Amino acid sequence: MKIRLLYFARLRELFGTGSESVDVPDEVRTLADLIAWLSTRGGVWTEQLAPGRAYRMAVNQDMAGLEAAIRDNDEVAIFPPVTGG
Amino acid sequence: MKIRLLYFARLRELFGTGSESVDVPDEVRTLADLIAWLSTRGGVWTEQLAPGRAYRMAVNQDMAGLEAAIRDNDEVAIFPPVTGG
Amino acid sequence: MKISVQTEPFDLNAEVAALHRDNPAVGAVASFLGVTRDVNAGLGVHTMTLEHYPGMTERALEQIVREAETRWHLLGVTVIHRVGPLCPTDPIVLVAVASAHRQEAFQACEFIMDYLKTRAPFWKKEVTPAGERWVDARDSDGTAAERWQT
Amino acid sequence: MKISVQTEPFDLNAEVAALHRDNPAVGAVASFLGVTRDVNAGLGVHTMTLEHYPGMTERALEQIVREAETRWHLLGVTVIHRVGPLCPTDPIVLVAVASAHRQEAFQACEFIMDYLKTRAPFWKKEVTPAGERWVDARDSDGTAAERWQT
Repeated sequence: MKIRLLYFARLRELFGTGSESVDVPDEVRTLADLIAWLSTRGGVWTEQLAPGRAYRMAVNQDMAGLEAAIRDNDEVAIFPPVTGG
Repeated sequence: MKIRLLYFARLRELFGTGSESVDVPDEVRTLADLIAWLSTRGGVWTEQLAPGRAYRMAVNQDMAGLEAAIRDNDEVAIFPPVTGG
Repeated sequence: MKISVQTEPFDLNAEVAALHRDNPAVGAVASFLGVTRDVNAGLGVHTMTLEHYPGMTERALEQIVREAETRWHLLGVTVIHRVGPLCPTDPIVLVAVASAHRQEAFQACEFIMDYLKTRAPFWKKEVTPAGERWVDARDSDGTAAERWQT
Repeated sequence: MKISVQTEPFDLNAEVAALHRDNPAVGAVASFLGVTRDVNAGLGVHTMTLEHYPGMTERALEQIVREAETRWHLLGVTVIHRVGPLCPTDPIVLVAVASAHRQEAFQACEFIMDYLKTRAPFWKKEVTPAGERWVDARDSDGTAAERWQT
């Protein structure tokens, strides 16, 4: 399954990229699975996505929780809590 | 005791004047006394200042209740509930 | 604090800019613009005339703003109320409040409007196809002002 | 509804006038202007950069306004949020809400700001004498948004 990943703000800077297209293993079916999979990359990935870290996610431009399902071609974004206004 | 009386809006129109200087009798010491005294004029005065009628008063440009004292040279205003904004 | 009772229109841009342009501590400006409606209790309003009590009106507005300043930390307040003849869609009143954060600005702005509606001596007269009539005070304005008395 | 995410400044007069000029049913326009402060948690801010998520940001703002429209009877809403580099005293965000009466306009304006602060994907980065830093989300913004969940 291919998905497009987007990172913003502090996470974009720490991960060193704003977007990537990834081919995730079959067992990655939810955002929780995706986070677990990304965490295996080590370094800033493991550190920034560790339990207790404050980040938010969106699937296809709608805010979503860890339980949300992801499907082929989805756009998944990971970013810090928002600070606009 | 001399006081200056001001009327606004509907009351100004009904009383046919916006202001007058009056010499009130010695027994007029509060706004309640003044209202009772003005009511003896009959006609619109009695009618508009009757108990239960909605009007407001100010003494020297501060909102005041019926119990408020009035003194020589005071400016006393009687007007309908306000409708600005 | 700027308080003005005037017949002339006002410039929203200029008034709001004056509240934050020279004060980099300002993070929020909440403002309220009251506009003449053409429908009030079902009658088409052609024009409106605003009467006030010169002297007391300015004094009452100043007292309302001072009261707001004791309740919230404000960095600037402007109240402009027009009097005289007005047409539908004409702005009547502007209340603009500057503060560091939005909650204070919003609350103070709403507080000032609620008190202005019940304590500042202004009276509206509508000129409708059915003739002239003085606008009656709305009970809901009394209720709105009472909620701050806690 | 007008939603705009833009780098350019906006004209408060034009935006507010557009909400009431052609609609004589409008009696109230509540607006909020967010302004770049030079002091945030004690550090002098020289400039600020706003990042957003193109596409989702506009979508989130639209959803917030639609939610407000289900809660109150509104006659027009404008939300403009700037992105890119900003200096102290520069306006960042405008939320303007038109309605027949002031309570609806005030509440909807405050509701939209509270939700915008927690749900619209914008991120602020401050450039201070001590270097750059991403602004942390304030707990009070989460609390402000939660009060509408009743």
